[in-house]
Amino acid sequence: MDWITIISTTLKSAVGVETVLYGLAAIGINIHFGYTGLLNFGQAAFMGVAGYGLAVTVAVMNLPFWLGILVGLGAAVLLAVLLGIPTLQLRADYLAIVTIAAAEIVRLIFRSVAFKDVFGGSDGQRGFSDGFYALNPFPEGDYGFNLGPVPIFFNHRLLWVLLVGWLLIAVCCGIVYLLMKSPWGRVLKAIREDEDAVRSLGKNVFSYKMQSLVLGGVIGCLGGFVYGLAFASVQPDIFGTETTFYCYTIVILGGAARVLGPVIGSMIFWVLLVLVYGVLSEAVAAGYIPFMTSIQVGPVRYILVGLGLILLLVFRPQGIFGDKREIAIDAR
Amino acid sequence: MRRAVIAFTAFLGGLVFLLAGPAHAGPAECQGLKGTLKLQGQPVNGVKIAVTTEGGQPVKEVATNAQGAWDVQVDKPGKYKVTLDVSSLPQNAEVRGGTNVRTLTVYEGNCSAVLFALQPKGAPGQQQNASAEESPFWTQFAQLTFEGINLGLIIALAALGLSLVYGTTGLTNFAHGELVTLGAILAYAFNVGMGLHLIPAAVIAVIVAAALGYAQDRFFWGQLRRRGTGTIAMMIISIGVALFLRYVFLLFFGGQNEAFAQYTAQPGVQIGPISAAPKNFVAMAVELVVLIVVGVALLRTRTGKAARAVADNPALAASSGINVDRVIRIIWTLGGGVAALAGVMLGLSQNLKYTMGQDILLLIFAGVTLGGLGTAFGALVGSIVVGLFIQVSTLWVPPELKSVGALAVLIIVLLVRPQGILGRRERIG
Amino acid sequence: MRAETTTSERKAAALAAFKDLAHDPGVPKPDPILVVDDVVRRFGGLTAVDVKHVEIQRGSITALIGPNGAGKTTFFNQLTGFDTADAGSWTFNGRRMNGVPAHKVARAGMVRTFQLTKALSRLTVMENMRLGAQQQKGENFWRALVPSFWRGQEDAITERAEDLLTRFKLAAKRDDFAGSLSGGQRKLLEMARALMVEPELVMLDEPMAGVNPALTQSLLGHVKDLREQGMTVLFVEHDMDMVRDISDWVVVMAQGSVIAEGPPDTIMSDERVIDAYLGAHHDAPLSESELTEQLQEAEAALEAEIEEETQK
Amino acid sequence: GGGSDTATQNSQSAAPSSAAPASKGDGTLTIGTLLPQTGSLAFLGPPEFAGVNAAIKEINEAGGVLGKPVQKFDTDSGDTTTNIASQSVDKLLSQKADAIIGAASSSVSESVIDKITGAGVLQFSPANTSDKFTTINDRGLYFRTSPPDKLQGRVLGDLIVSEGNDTVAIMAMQDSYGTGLADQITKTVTDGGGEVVERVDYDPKAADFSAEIAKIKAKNPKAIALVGFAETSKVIQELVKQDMPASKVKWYMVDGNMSNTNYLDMPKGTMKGVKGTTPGAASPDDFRKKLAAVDPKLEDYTYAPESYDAMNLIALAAEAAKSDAGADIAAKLAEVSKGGEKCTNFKECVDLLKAGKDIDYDGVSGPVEFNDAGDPAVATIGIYQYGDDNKYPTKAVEYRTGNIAG
Amino acid sequence: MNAVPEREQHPAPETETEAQQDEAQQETVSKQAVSDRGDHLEGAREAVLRCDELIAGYLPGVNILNGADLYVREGELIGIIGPNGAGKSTLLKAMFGLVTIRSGTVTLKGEDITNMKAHSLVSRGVGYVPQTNNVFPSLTIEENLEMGAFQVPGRFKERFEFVAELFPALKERRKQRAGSLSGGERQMVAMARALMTEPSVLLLDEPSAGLSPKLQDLVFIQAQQINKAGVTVIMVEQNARRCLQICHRGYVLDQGRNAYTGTGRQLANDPKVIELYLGTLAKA
Ligand SMILES: Nc1ncnc2c1ncn2[C@@H]1O[C@H](COP(=O)(O)OP(=O)(O)OP(=O)(O)O)[C@@H](O)[C@H]1O
Ligand SMILES: Nc1ncnc2c1ncn2[C@@H]1O[C@H](COP(=O)(O)OP(=O)(O)OP(=O)(O)O)[C@@H](O)[C@H]1O
Ligand SMILES: [Mg+2]
Ligand SMILES: [Mg+2]
Repeated sequence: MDWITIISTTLKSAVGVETVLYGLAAIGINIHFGYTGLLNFGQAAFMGVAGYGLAVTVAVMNLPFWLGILVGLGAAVLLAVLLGIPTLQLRADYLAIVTIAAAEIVRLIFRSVAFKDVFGGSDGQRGFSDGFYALNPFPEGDYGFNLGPVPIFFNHRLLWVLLVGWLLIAVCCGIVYLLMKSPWGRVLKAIREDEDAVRSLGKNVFSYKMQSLVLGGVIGCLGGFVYGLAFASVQPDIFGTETTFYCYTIVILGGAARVLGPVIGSMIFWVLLVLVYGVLSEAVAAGYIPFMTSIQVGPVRYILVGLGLILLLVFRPQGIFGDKREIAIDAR
Repeated sequence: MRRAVIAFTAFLGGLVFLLAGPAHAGPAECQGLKGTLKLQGQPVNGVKIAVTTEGGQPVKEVATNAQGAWDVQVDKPGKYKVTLDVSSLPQNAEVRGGTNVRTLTVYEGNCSAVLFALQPKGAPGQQQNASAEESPFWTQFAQLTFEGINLGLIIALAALGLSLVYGTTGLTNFAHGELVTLGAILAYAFNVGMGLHLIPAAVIAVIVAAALGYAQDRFFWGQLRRRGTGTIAMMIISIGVALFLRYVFLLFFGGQNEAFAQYTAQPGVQIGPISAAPKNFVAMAVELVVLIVVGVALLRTRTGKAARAVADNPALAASSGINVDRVIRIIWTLGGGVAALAGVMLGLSQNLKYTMGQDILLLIFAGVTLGGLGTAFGALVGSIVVGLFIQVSTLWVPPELKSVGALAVLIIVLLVRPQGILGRRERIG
Repeated sequence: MRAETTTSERKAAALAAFKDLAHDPGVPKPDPILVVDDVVRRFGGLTAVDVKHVEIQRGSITALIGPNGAGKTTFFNQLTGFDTADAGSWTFNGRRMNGVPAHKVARAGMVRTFQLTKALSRLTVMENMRLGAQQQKGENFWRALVPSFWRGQEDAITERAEDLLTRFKLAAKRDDFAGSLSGGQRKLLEMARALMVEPELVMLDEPMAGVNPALTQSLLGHVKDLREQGMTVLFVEHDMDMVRDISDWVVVMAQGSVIAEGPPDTIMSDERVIDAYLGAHHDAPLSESELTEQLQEAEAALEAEIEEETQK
Repeated sequence: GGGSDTATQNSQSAAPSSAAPASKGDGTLTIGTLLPQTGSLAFLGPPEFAGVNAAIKEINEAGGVLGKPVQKFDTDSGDTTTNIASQSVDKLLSQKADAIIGAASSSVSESVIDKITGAGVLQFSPANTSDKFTTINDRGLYFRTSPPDKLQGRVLGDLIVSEGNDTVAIMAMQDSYGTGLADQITKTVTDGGGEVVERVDYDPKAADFSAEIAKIKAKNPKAIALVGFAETSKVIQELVKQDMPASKVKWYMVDGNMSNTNYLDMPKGTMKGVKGTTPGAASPDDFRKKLAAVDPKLEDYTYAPESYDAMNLIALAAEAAKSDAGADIAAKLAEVSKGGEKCTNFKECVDLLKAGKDIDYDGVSGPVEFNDAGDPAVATIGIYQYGDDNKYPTKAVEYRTGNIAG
Repeated sequence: MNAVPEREQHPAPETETEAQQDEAQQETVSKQAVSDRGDHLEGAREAVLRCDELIAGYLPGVNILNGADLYVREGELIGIIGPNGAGKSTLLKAMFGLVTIRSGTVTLKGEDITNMKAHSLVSRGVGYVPQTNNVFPSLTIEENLEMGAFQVPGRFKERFEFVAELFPALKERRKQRAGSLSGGERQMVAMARALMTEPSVLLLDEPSAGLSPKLQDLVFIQAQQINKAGVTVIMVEQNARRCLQICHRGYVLDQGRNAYTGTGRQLANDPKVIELYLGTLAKA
């Protein structure tokens, strides 16, 4: 078995692009769900409108890269407002389904043949990331180091994406940290517990929910940018409900309403996915698991990841950073 | 009589080719344009056809032979114009659609077919003809309404199981779609794998799935409840379970579509404006009966009421002498069985695939929510609304976006009635 | 319109204001803070609230009593914007308040508590309290990002909260989650939190139900202090001892409408009120002699029983 | 067999490298596969893997490439709903893959093409159909043996017209494969004098297709072109249900849904007379036997020929370049695919190469001649017809060869 | 939560000033705990239901009950009073199997029922009215009561007539969903629900809270009458005076342990109990 490859890919995935982009989306969800109690199941749509906002502006309309970023951000804010105005009065579980529905609508429109000229149909758009890579300060080449025998190298493009991505994560975590220990964050948490009580204390619940939705949406949309830029393309299906589910999983894994929860959750999630796959496929290739073929590795990986998720949450229902006491309250 | 024989021979042409050796099956030696003229199935002889280049330079002029066929070979690939000489048509014939000119491309080493559809003179032109043949709006509407109810009932059945479990335990079970798939795959295993007829296979599948539902709660969810695992953690665990089950299915069932051994591609019958397969009616009847029986049972029977009591307040239910675990287990058993039945019905009406449950999960959730969370009849009403809107909305939106219609309706209804159609608002203070 | 008066004068002032009033439902008050007209709320066929006219005197403690299901809570819900009335209008400080959303009502200075408590479970008791404070600089998104903007205010709020918590015997629970409080403690928190708002009119929905009597007594002192600070208190309560002790005026509701108004003593001897609400037998608190009598009776009975049993 | 040989080879290989995969060769041709083991295209995985494996088996039996057996690492491409393809590519790159075969989905290929070609590795897709790849910046490292949809669409459209269908409906799966084919069919039919009275693009994941079929039925067409994958069996059920069986309305199918297994459950005669097109000149039968040798459970053969050809072409190009480096292979791919002595399998071709001859590999999926963009330029399309047993025979009714571009 | 006091004999302070109150309370508690233990063992011998040295809590590591003792003899009416957060409700829940007991035992008619599930206690004749969340909000009043009679469905009609007589308001509204009821109406439903089963031991957690004075009296009279009819009643009350008036014996609970025990009258007249727990308001 090629342990070096396994370890190297696993370590790289811990800081890789997927970790970054799911981490960002999960930070957004953490604000929505973890702190405010908004069951927003449409996070993928925020990522989507951002990615497509950028892509369409640059690739279809041939406008500059920075304008694309602004359009993407604007689209995320607009989506939050459009989604929020009618839905924020709904009870949590109803909100969940409405946001899922809205996100699916957004995805289906991106994907549809009718709008193929704009959004590119099921293949999406590409060719909008040059502006970003033009800013890359790293000359072409591979960067990294050897951890003992394990090589950990990224090429200049990836390194640039990762640098920006992790900076974004750091900034977002900093913002979340500052906000959540402020009175503003306190109002959010109170809304999570009981809106009516908060209303009776003179806080404009709707406005706070909206602020939360916009903030989380904008942070989520950064994930959409990272996706688009790292893969130099956007595709509709990545912005489906599956992505949102995974983000929730990540939030809960790390511990809801914890600043670093989503980041650690994302790392765990991707490490789990990559490690399990690496070990399995190598073991099968080496003939250690004679009853399995290499095609079966794919499904078995998910079976094991599913099991891993179950076990993690069975034995640590509050997530990695979560507070057991919080879980004990009102465990219904 | 002779013509019939010729037609028959032509019809069997394919078979001839099949029997012929590879020599016949080689690439056709042809580069040009060709076509066959027929009027009401009979070849038309002696019609003049002129081929020119795109620019108008004449290439060749031919007439159709006894079989109605003509062909023009050209030297260079490229665009050519084909004109049918209307005056050479038989008295009683005309070209459908009116235009007698076709412009098309000839590709290197290939012949392109040219079609001039003929029709008896005096018959309406093709354009009008087509719209005359088109079924009226209401026929389509009726068909789609029927399909909507058909789909809605399947969703409702699946939604019922979800709603029951959600109602009693507060678990948002993202693995419910997989329970639906499980039912279908179990039935498939008994049906195709073991050779039972579908009906007993389905019955056994539902029973086995119900037993598995019981076991799930007994050995898994129930244990988690006992440990005091919160509903949110359970929800994420259910995502894990969904992944687990889905890929177990992929491993053992494979990624392809399958169908049951019986009732596949059952020919439809026409009833008024609706065409439907007999199996649809049986399935709908079964679904409706199950839904109503379960719904009424929840409202009327002691266990049903106990289930609602447990949903409201498990601790108080226990204090009233209700064995909460038992009630939940009954609900899981029922939910598992009903979900499996939904899977069988879905497999019967469509096909089986390892993602079949996952693919309708969103619709299930939409149905449950639209009707009002946790109410049995709400799930029924909500699902049918969802089913109807999916189908009927295609009258106006492209079918690829048909879910958009349903989801948009969901959003709109919830805006007007935030508690769902049959849900009740909660009292404040 | 709030005149600056010295501490002891407040109660006297309130009593003086009520002195010459007629004891009719809907009687006009000299200086009403809240005026309600024709508020109606129906649930299906049930008319839960149908109040013709009521005024609440500024700077007084007014009790709202009435049998269960009389519509008191529903009435509160209408006034504070938590439910929409089918008809009617009301003014607070002369400002029309129909259709004003709940949070604006609270900001206007009219704060209510909930009968079925709404503790913010996964916030600590202290955070619950802090949340009550108004006009917090740190509740603005941008300022929240810079702690130095709101630190000072936060400290002041915390201090005030500590004070209240000590009074409400919750100081020891300061850093516990509110969700872990006992039923009575939640009531206390609910009330303390409402006081953090520093409202002009505080509306308490059965604040003392489930609170230990000894503590109730000390809290009543606090409520009286509130009046002395110029706050108006409107409260619903079924504990007649409390009503008698602190209220300056009592409004009685039954079946949705106000059926009587008056000072506590008068009201409690009102035939209709006794009938509908207080009960014929156990109207007033048992006098000392009655109490001993009853106790002796009970004891005798018990002893007899026990004897019987031991003999068996 | 060769299979187990490769396995043992694999375990010894993949020496740790101190840097990111170099684009220089190391003497061993290392192939990575990035094909769907999971996700919405999971059903395409088995035939594609089988195609590659069958080719590798033959190559190694014929002595390998550059004197060494070909090494192979399999990875999962998933689908676009999850992001695992990029992780898989990372793994392959760190295992020093010289060429990566995949992905099946155009969208997935698009998301990793930068990563693969940026590392100097050859990307070779057996199934991508999106026309974006023709113009994409691939550093000359992207190739495909994908089914030549333009030609296929033309042939099918022509077939439909030549059978006298003047009103045609198209039921196309909504992705680049389906819409691309549908566009081509529409164009050919319209040019040829027919009319496309209804075109429905459907979401393959839709819960059911009754509304789509109802829409088509409303237009009462003479022929229906079904463009899609395995979900076509659902569509057919719906067609039969809504009273448009093959005996009443002519159905035409494409390579994505021409299957000899999917429709067997249906009543006899359901598919009778249905015609469809599939690329490839050779009779699929012999090839299927080859596949059965590597995967006896294989039921579906979609894209197996393309995968097989992809593998053979890479191996031949490596031989021709005398190097296993991605860029070197890429430089020779067009050369071995056209212009020279024709040969149809690795052994034959490699012998010619060793004899110093220029070769023209003609594959199972067609003659495969690459143009400058790395797309195949010529193809052969076979037209098949279903019989009473819901199967189509191994011999085509007709074959058409042509330039894909026109 | 204060630290668990040592189980040592402390000299009781002779005089107390207001400022010393808290401290004094602490000391009295410890003292009482020890002296009570003997009484408890003495009295508990023929008890229907008894708890011995119960330790229980919700969160890991935090005990709410710190060795509470309680016994009730056949046909007795017991009152439990104490400050908010003393653990009264927790004690009832622990007896009834709704809170996990960490150590100590609960015995019902000689049978060890420690940590037994609530529903099996119901079938053993124990009834319980919780303090909060005491109705099924989405069920109608009638269905709520039906749930009360879950184990004896046959007798529903008869029992329903009985409780409807007690609380006529309920009969009128039998089809109304409990979730829309007022606080007091809910309390009635809760009480009525517990009366549906005719339990032999009835645990009431603040049954009078939120009720109008008239109905409060009714509740106390009813509790007394039920008790006279042979039902053993344990009642937690904040309306402490009324409670002590009708109960045979009373317990004062503080910080999860018995602070005082005695007959209702003894407690009601004990100056310390008055000062610390009863207040003087009602006496005036
Ligand atoms: N949402 C509702 N739907 C139907 N009836 C309701 C609703 N809310 C309140 N009611 C009814 O209106 C009446 C008044 O209720 P309200 O809660 O105002 O009473 P209350 O005076 O506060 O009583 P209590 O002293 O018991 O708290 C009650 O009979 C109640 O059942
Ligand atoms: N669910 C819970 N989780 C954690 N702690 C709890 C919980 N319920 C109660 N507590 C704690 O246990 C202690 C005792 O609570 P309990 O409800 O038994 O008090 P009580 O004596 O009934 O008070 P009250 O008279 O206010 O109802 C309190 O300090 C409370 O904080
Ligand atoms: Mg009330
Ligand atoms: Mg209590």
